[in-house]
Amino acid sequence: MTSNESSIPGSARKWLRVLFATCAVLVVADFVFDKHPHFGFEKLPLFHAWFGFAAFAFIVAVGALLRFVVARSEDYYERHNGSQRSAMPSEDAEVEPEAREAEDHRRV
Amino acid sequence: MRMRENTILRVAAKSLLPFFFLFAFYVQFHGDFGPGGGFQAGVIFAAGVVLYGLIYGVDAAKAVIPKPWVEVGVALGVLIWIATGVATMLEGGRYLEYGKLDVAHPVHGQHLGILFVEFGVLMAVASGMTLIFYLFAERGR
Amino acid sequence: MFEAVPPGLFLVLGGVLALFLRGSLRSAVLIALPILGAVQLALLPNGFSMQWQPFEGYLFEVVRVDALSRVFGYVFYLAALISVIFSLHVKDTMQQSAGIAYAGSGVAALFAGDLVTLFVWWELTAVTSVFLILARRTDRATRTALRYLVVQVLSGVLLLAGTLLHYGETGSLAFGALGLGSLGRDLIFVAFGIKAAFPLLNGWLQDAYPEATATGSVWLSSFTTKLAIYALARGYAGTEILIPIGCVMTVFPVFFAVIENDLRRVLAYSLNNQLGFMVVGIGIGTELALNGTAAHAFAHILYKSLLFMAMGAVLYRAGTVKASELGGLYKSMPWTATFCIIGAAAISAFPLFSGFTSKSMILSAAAEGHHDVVFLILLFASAGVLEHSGIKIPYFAFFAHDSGKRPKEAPKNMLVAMGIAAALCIGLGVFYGPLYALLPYRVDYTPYTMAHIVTQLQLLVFAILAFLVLQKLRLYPSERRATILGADWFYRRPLPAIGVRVGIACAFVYLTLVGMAAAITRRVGHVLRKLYQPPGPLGEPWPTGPAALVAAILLVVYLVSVYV
Amino acid sequence: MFAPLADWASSLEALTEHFPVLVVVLPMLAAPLCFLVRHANLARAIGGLAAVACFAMVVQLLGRVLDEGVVSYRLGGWPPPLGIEYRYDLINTFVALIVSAMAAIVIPFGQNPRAFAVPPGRHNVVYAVYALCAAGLLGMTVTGDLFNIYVFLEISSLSAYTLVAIGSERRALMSAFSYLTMGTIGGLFFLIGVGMLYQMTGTLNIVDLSERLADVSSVRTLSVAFAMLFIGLSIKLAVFPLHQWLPNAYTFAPPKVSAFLAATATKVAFYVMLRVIFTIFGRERSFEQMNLDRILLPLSVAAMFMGSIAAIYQLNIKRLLAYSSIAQIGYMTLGISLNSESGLVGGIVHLFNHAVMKGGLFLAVACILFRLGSVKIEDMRGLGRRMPWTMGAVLIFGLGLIGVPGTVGFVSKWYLVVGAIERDLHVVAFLTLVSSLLAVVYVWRLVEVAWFSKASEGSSAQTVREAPLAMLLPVWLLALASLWFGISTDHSAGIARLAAQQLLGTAP
Repeated sequence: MTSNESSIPGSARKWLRVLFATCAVLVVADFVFDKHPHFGFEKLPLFHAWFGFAAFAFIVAVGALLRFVVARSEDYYERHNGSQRSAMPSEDAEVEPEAREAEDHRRV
Repeated sequence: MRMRENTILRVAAKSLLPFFFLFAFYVQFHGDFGPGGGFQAGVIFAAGVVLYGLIYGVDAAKAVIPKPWVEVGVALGVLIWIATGVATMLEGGRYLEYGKLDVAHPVHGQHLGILFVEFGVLMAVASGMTLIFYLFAERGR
Repeated sequence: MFEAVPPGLFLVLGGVLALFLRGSLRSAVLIALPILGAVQLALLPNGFSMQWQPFEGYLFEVVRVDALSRVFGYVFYLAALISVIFSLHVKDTMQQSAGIAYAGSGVAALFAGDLVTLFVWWELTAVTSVFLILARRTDRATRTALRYLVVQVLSGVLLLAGTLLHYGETGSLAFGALGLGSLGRDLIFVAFGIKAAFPLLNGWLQDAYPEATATGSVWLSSFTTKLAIYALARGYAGTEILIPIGCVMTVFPVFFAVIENDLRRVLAYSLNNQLGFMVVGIGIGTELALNGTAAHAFAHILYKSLLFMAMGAVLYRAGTVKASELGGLYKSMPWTATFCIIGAAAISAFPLFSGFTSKSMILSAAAEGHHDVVFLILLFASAGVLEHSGIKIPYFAFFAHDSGKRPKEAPKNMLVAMGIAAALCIGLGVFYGPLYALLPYRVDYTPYTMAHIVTQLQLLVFAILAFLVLQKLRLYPSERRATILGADWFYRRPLPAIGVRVGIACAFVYLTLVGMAAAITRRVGHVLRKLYQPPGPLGEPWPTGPAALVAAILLVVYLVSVYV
Repeated sequence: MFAPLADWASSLEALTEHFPVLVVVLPMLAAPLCFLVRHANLARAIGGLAAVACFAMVVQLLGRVLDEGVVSYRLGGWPPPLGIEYRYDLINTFVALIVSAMAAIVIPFGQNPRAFAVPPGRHNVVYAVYALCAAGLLGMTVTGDLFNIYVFLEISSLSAYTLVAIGSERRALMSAFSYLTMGTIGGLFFLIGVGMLYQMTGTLNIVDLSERLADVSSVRTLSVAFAMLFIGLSIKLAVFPLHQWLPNAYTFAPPKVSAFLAATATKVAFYVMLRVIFTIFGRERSFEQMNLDRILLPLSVAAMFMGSIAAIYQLNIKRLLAYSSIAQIGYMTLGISLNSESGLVGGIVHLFNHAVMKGGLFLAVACILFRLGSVKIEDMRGLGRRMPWTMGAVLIFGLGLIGVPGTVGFVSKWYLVVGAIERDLHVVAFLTLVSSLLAVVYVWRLVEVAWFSKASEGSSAQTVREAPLAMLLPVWLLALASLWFGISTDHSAGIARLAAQQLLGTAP
């Protein structure tokens, strides 16, 4: 499953335009309004804008790397529970979606 | 019951009985001034009944003083004693404050109170003792 | 009459009562309980105190109402009401009863004026809440529930141990400002820290909340951790070490949330991150910061339960909340999607939403205290919040690629509950006056300055831009089925492994001892039975003769003992 | 038109003056009346009314005592050392409250006709004896005259023997006889003690006696008198090892009688013991000269253990409760022997608490016997499902016996342990806690049988119904009381503390 569809539907296109417009307005606003900066770094032009962009990108990048370290297959804990598991087979690990769905309806 | 045939005992007992009861009442009324009172009198009174029962048989005794009377007597005796105390309270005194029974002559009231109370005690004790005798006598049968 | 009952006790008793009720009467009682509670709280003045002195010299302050506990109290009742409505359709009566009793003990803990009372309710929140996980009735949930209970009870035990040490030191049981510096108070700090999900103590949160039932996690998200925040604010306001702890809490969950597949677990990470903001606020400890913490807790409970409700509705209808199995649900669940987006906007602190009016107080407090690094970290974490809660949750659940699932819209009661929460998220963002009026200290703060709005929007909008760019470049990590190891790994994997070896050794020694003890016990039991079981000499009264003799002997013995 | 009302008010006020004596007179009056009416329900109404009225009067008196201090009433208007005086201070008003409350609970509520050997037409006798017993116990409690105590002791004891003997169990008569023998020996010891004191001082009024004893130098006679009184009362109180009359008496008496006697008779004996030790002889003489703690402390600890262990092995629930009572009496006497204020508070408050718990338990047993027809623990399998309210109450009382926080039992154990620690008797404190664990065992036996085991096939435990409301009501009243006084201790432990201070002479 890839992340997104290459063809963007029309309604989404509209929202994209709104977003870009907002970005533009905010860039202009940055120079119009006084920001009452507390710290030196806040005086940098468009500090919050690029900080937000960078932070987001950084988080996603680190997250992607983190996946190599901490991601395990879905039944990781169940698989390694050893004898305990064989005694009590887990119902929830890899059940048919339909079955689980039905079951969840019953329980939830 | 051989005793019933024993004439001497029967006659002696019968002639003694009035003195039993007389003595009982003597002890009862003497209790106002000296040793004596309802408790002792009651026992003596009951002794008379017991003697009669022993000589003439329990049934004969019961014919004279029926068991239900005795039972009621116990309760009534206690009741009289307590009621006297309550009466003094109703007259505005303390519990058993006999003086209040005759407000005009407290000393007379004292006598009256003691008389009632001792009568109640006599009745309760005499009936109680007789009752115990009856109950024991019944058990043997 | 109201004053005679400690706040929260209504709910606990009502929960028990509800077990015996059925149908609409039960629903009415359940809904009435939190409302009744809130009314009672409104009637109690600040400074109200109810004391219990069971023994000379031990004074327990069972109820103590002041501004700080009051603000938490109201939001707890509000959350309880919303959660009740959300779970009205549930047929499993145990869940609602456990939930309302859990909320009640949480409220009662807020108003505990001494540490022993706090401990009692503290433990009761643990005991009642575990049913919300058990109610899932799967094997996996049962094991999770056990782990959860162990950690929660451990927190309670630490609290009790700390309390006793503290009492030994100072002779006081009062729950006021404690501060670190003695073993007792440090233990209490750790006890609070466990429930507040401090770094490395947070495993239970990500472990347990996603395993609860669809409605259970809504209950869970509101009370336990916020109770801990309250307790920290009461006992450790201004404790410096809380600032770095809070910073770590805000940052680290963010990375884990990016790659987590289970959306309710994403919310659990996000919850942890939000707690970080509050912990930082407590650490700064100024009036503005504490106000911010209280306000943020208030707003947070509402939008976090809104998000958990949205995911609960998805779980209920679609049977899963795995990002990899969802997508495109907005077509058939438009209301849920809308409410979810409102919640997402609130947690991301968009202007006009509740997160904005509360979180910016903490940021301003950091700025006023000239904590520049802290400020940057919080700013960074804000971008992180937007990433996982603002975008990931609604995007993967309701939009993204179409999973083809077309579940029905959520049941009415769920929609009503979500609607109330959503309305409050917007309401508190626009009319923040009443909330500010409730805060423990006088508020002299205006959230809506042009500078605030512009900088906040810049941060958020450009972060969204980053998301779009990354998506376009196909750099955004795709959702993938996986288990993400968190702090719970430590006690789920290595600890049991070590435990097994130690356990075998212990078991050997133990069994030997038990064997010996059992043999001795059997022998003793045999003798006792012979002596005491009715025909035995001590199990039956003696005949009158010997009994009277004993009395005579005792008299002699006593008199002799007096004269000798 | 308001004159009659005013009249009423003033006569009511005049009546209030007589409450101190009416507390005894009313049940005494009710007894012969019950006997005379010869109708069970009428007698029940009379006895019940008298008991309830007594309770109300004692409550009023307690208020007065708390406000004004000692309330004294002179019988016949004679001044105290000469005449008899009814004297209410905190400790005996507190005990009178317990006695009258138990009477008010036990007498009016439905008696089980099967429990009595008396033919159905004569049940009025039962109420007469109840009322007489209550009158005797109340008289013992409130009188300020030592000989009067003896008289009332005999009245209450004789009626208690009758109550035990009236039970329909075959062995009731034998156990009543054994009770009578031991009780008479106890009464005799007491009487000898009283006689010696009279011989030395020439007075029988307790207050007067305590003052005159201060000048008495003949230590030897005094010690013997003390020992006589102490042993005599120990028999009445069933202090280990003088308890032999108790298990059978409680076992074979009708359960309601056991409830009444367990909650009142031993309690009043305990009160008289307190009176003798602390008021007449005084703390100093009792403990320093007579070394009371040297004998009472080991006996108390032994009672705690022997009673509890014996309770564990019993097969009959009434016997179990009877042995548990012996252990609980051990806690009470432990409170005396600790010779400290906290200890004494523990003893006194346990007197109250034990009355509530044991009274309630025996009343619950009455429910069980009524429905199940058996009091064997074996037969109670699975009874929890059939009689949830009864067994639920048993559980609550059981928790109290163990001393779980939130129940009355906890409060008394707390004070006892604190008292022991104050006197540096850490071993005793520890043993007190250990003996609580023994209580866990015998309570658990009941719980396990009632809730965790299945009724055996065909047993009547499978089919019985819950006890009737009239029988459950008093049980639950006491169960709620045992919870209420476990949480709100102002009225139990608070009064006990004041009473202890009064007894020790340390009252502020």
